[in-house]
Amino acid sequence: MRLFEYMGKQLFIDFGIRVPRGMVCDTPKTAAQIAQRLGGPVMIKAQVLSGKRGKGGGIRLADGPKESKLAAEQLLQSTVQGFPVELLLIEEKLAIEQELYLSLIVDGVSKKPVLIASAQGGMDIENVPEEQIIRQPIDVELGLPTFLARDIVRRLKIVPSSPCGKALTQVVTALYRLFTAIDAELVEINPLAICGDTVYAADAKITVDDASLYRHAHIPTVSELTLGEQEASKLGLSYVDLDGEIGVMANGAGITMATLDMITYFGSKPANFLDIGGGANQEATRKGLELVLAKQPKAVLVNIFGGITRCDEVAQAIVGIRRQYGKSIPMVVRLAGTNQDAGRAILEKEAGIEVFDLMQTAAQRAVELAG
Amino acid sequence: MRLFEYMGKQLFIDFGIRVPRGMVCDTPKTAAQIAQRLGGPVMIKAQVLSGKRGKGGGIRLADGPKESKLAAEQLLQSTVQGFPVELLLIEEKLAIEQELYLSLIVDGVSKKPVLIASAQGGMDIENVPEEQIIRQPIDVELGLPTFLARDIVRRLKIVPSSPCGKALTQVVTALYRLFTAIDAELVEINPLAICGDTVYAADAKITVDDASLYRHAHIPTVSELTLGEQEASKLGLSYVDLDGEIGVMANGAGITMATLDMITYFGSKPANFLDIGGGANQEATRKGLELVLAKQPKAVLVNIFGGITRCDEVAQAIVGIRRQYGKSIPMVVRLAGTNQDAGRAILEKEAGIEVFDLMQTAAQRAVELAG
Amino acid sequence: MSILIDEQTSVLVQGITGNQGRFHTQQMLAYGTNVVAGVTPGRCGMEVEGVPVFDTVRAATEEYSIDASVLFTPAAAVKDAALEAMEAGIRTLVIITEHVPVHDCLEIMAYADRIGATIIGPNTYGIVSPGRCKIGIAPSSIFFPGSVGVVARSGTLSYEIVGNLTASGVGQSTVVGIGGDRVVGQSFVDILRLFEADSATSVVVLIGEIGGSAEEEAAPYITQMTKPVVAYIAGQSAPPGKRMGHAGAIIERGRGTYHHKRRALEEAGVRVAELPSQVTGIVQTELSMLHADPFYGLIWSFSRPQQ
Amino acid sequence: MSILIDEQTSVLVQGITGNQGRFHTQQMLAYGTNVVAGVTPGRCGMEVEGVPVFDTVRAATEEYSIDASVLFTPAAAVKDAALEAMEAGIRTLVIITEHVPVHDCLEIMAYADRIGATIIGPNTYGIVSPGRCKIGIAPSSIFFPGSVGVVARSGTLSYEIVGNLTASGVGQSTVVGIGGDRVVGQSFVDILRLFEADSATSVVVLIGEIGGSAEEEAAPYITQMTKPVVAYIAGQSAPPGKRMGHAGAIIERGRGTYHHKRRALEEAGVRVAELPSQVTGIVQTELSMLHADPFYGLIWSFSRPQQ
Repeated sequence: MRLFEYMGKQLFIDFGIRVPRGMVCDTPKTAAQIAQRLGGPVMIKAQVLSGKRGKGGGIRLADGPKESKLAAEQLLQSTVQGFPVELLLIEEKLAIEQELYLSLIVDGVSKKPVLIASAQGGMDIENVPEEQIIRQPIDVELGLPTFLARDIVRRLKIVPSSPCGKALTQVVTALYRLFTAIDAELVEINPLAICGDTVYAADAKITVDDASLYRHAHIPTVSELTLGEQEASKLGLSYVDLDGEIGVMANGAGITMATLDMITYFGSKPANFLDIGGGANQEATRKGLELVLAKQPKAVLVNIFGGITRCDEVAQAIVGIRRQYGKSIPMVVRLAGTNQDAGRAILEKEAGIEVFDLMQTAAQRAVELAG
Repeated sequence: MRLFEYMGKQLFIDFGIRVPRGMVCDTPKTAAQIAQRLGGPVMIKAQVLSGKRGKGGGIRLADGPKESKLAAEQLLQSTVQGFPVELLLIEEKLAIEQELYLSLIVDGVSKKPVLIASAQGGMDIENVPEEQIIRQPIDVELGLPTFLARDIVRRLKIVPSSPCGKALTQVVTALYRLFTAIDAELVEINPLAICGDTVYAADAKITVDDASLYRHAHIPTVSELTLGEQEASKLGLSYVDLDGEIGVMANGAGITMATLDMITYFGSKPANFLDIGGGANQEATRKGLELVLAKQPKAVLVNIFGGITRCDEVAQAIVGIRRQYGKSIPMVVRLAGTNQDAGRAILEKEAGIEVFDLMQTAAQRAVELAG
Repeated sequence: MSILIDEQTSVLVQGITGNQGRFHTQQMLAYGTNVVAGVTPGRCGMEVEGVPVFDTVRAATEEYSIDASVLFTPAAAVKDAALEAMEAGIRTLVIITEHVPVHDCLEIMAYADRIGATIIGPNTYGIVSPGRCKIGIAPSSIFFPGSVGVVARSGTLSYEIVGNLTASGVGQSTVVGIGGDRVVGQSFVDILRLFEADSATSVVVLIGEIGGSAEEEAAPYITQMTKPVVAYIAGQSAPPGKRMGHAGAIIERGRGTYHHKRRALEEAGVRVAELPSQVTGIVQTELSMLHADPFYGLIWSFSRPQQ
Repeated sequence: MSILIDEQTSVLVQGITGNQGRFHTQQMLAYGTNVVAGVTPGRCGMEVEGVPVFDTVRAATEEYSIDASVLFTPAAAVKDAALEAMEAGIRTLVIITEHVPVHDCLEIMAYADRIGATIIGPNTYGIVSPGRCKIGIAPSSIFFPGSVGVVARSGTLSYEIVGNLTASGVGQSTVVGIGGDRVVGQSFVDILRLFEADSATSVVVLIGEIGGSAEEEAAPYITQMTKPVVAYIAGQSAPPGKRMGHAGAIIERGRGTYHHKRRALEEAGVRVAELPSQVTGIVQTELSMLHADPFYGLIWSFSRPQQ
């Protein structure tokens, strides 16, 4: 789950990392009031989850309340990289001397957190030359002790015992504490702004591990899902909207992707897909299928390899749907694995739906019907 | 630093370990009031640092306010194992079904904390048969996770998932958290009392590592030192009162002990000793020597092997003392190591004190003079 | 022969009294797996399908010698259960549970590395050595003994491809699901190394997917292997940046794309199938070439020439 | 030859700019120790006695290959400094600092065990290999090269006994202070093992004291040694339960008493001196017996017969 900048900055404050003075608002009038209170020039930052917010026009500089009001008005009516702007963060403009990059991510290859830092911040870290990027794997049993933070500061070419170096050392250790405390997959500060002896997190990008949310009741919920995706999520399923012709239901991420690949291979495109995972019951499957049909695809391809999932339950769900929606949208079903014969019998006898043994022939048939 | 029972119990409460309801007091009248408020029979427990408090008569059972007042009166006028009773803890009497033993200590051999537990608590753990004692070394990088606590409960022959087993599991993990949080050398609950489904720490014995006290400002200070020992401690020296004839000053624990051994070997006994450690300055040394002399020993033996400690500084301190106190108490000095010739010159010329090269001859001379 | 497990492997089931634990214990026993004990705190004294249940892992290891443990434990308790198994001396763990918090996985893996334990998963269907031993939740019927080693991230896609192999008479030496999460115990390389050393395996199938860089990391090792590797990578047409249910399937930073993975594997001499249904045919070709290759089995120290 | 250190050993001084660090760096250099670098955060670019100072250990190891580090760091910073040295790859640490919190020591030792580092101390005077290398704070003048290995808990008592040995013309191969705290990196056994394997050592002096059980733990190993061990144990007349300045000198639970230790060592074939001044005489006897023993040096695999 990704957090908005202002939420991330609140967490930074909680862990002792300095951020610019500022407040959030959702009207131009309040924007002006905040700018008044902050005094001087301010940054007006659209609170959207897009990665390229600056390039997308989501950040404005304004000099005083009047300009702030105008900029806020414009931003609140705009979209940034497709995201409508609903909330703004108004912040004091910092007198930045140097912009650094600092992040911690969970790395699957080393099976460790990795700290990434660079003396060249403020731009996409992908574009910084490899030799100017510090990558420090963290031993979780040791954590990120002061000595390591100090050495990272040194490698950033800042004297660790200078006032600024000390502040930076504290930011590094605090960021690791935050990273572990909130079960983050990513915490990123870019730019980490040096202003004299003080260091500010000028931006905040945080992704919290969804699987850990049950133990972080205090972290606000941010949903990036469309309505259909949200509904599927409530049922414990994954649904994704796409823009082709064939609706897809399958079980498991790998086979779902392979199904999309097959449809593409045979010349069509998926309209959406629903991954019912392992062990979804008949009722959830039926409701999921409703989501797939709601997009009015030209055909639906159901591809089930039953392990925990039982083919007869899937068949019952399809029969239920067919009764409800009629035959307007053609359905192609492939069943294999647990109770496949019972499933086939139900579908062929009760709904007259042809059942395929092989994924490939089913996909070919679906493309034919949608064509 | 050892803590009084009531202090330990306060820490237990802070870490979620249940203790009997109770309060401390220092007058019989308040004791009666507390007993009144608790209702029913109460335990009146002298707050002294003796290990054998029960056997020493420091714990009384009283039935109601009147009896409590009487018992408190008696206890407050008594001593337990030599410790005068100044404070009492009045507690509800528990209906105990089983008494367990549970402790965590720092073990120098394994270089790990070791958890010690036994289903036979309430008595000296030394007297419990070895095979009924559980010793579990703790991997500090892993800590004491729930699974380990649960297994310890099982080995205590209590079902870990029973209400009482769950309560015990929590006590075990909480005790480890407390142990590390306060830098304890020892935390001991004996008895750990099972009363139905509830588990109470019926006693609390805690020793906090002296070297860590700088980071535990919230832990109350308890001093077990005599006045002389306290004064030495303020100077950064160790002083111990004994009951023989010869006052001893040396530098370093090992050589101090060896000096006492020599005095004993040659037939006398030390009156006290002062260990000036490494690098004590002239002023501290002089003040320490005053403590040694204050006991009016029959002779004083100074044994210095100078490393960081400089023999000339020690000699100056002795000369100062000799000027102040005169020659009433004979002094025997052995100097070796850093600046030994300068030290010898000062003592022989300025104070006419004979200086020995060897520890053994100096000790023999001191015993002679005291005899 | 097989890798990781065989008919001797004695297995503990953690979380044996839950629905999944109970059902799959029965399935594993039916497959012939040597399930000797189970653990569910508070269920000591019970039996599940004749398997005795203990309160703690140590209680089980005091009575039985245990080689491997399979975890059906709820996600929030997996870290404690995995550490418990390792602390009690068990050196192979199969963690079936999905949605285990990733920081818990980091701790599990750090401890496993320290003491030298092998973790399969989390979020895996487990390991199957056809005809010998099954640890996990894979449907028993699709497997058949043979000489093809299979390693995969995804479960149902494994079933799909293994089912095709079996339907065409191509048996498997061992099938390993390394797990679908971002942080899992074994990499493709770790398992490939075992297959390379396993005398019963002659061809290896690697089933990858977009996201992460596990496939790219495997490529340099594959160039050193003597055995042919056939791959399928799912997600060629997946929308970039969309969540695919697996955290690992989020495309990150250019690396992890289908084409990047495919190129890396092909450059290492791997034949990559376009569709899952093509894997069997390629494997059959490789198998027939092996039997025609007069040097096969003799020149272990040389890398296999690219096809 | 010597144990742990020799003239090749390159040494880092952590806390080099403090009073103690500065003074003993000068003393170590004067002794011939190969001190190559120092660390004090914030003092990068300085020099102490010609030795360059760095901000962090890694900054020093980037420029110099470093074998051992000696710590004069304040007690509250020792944990961080010791972990820093080990994390940077240094595998021998001598921690001079006293009053290091014992839980910090537990963490230092756990990490050292995990990565295979050797910790001497804390609360030690260090290691001296006479004529070759001195790491620590021992007074240089009392040492003389020879064949007697010395291992001790206490500092000044070591100086006393080593001073006596030297005064009588009995030189030392290496002198090691394991440290006076309850939790130290090396036990008597660890050091005895090194002396047993060291060709330059022919007799070992063990200087123990009451409290703890380090001497008792050493006894079983001594029975397996081929080299004679001579011991002195301080504290025969110390008051029980009184604090002696060393936490280790608090008598606990019957174990750790003078008589317990003495009996354990004597039963292992150790000759225990009554007084420190008697150690030299016993060592001289042992040395002369060695030269008269026709089997010495030949029967390494048999334990030495008791005297």
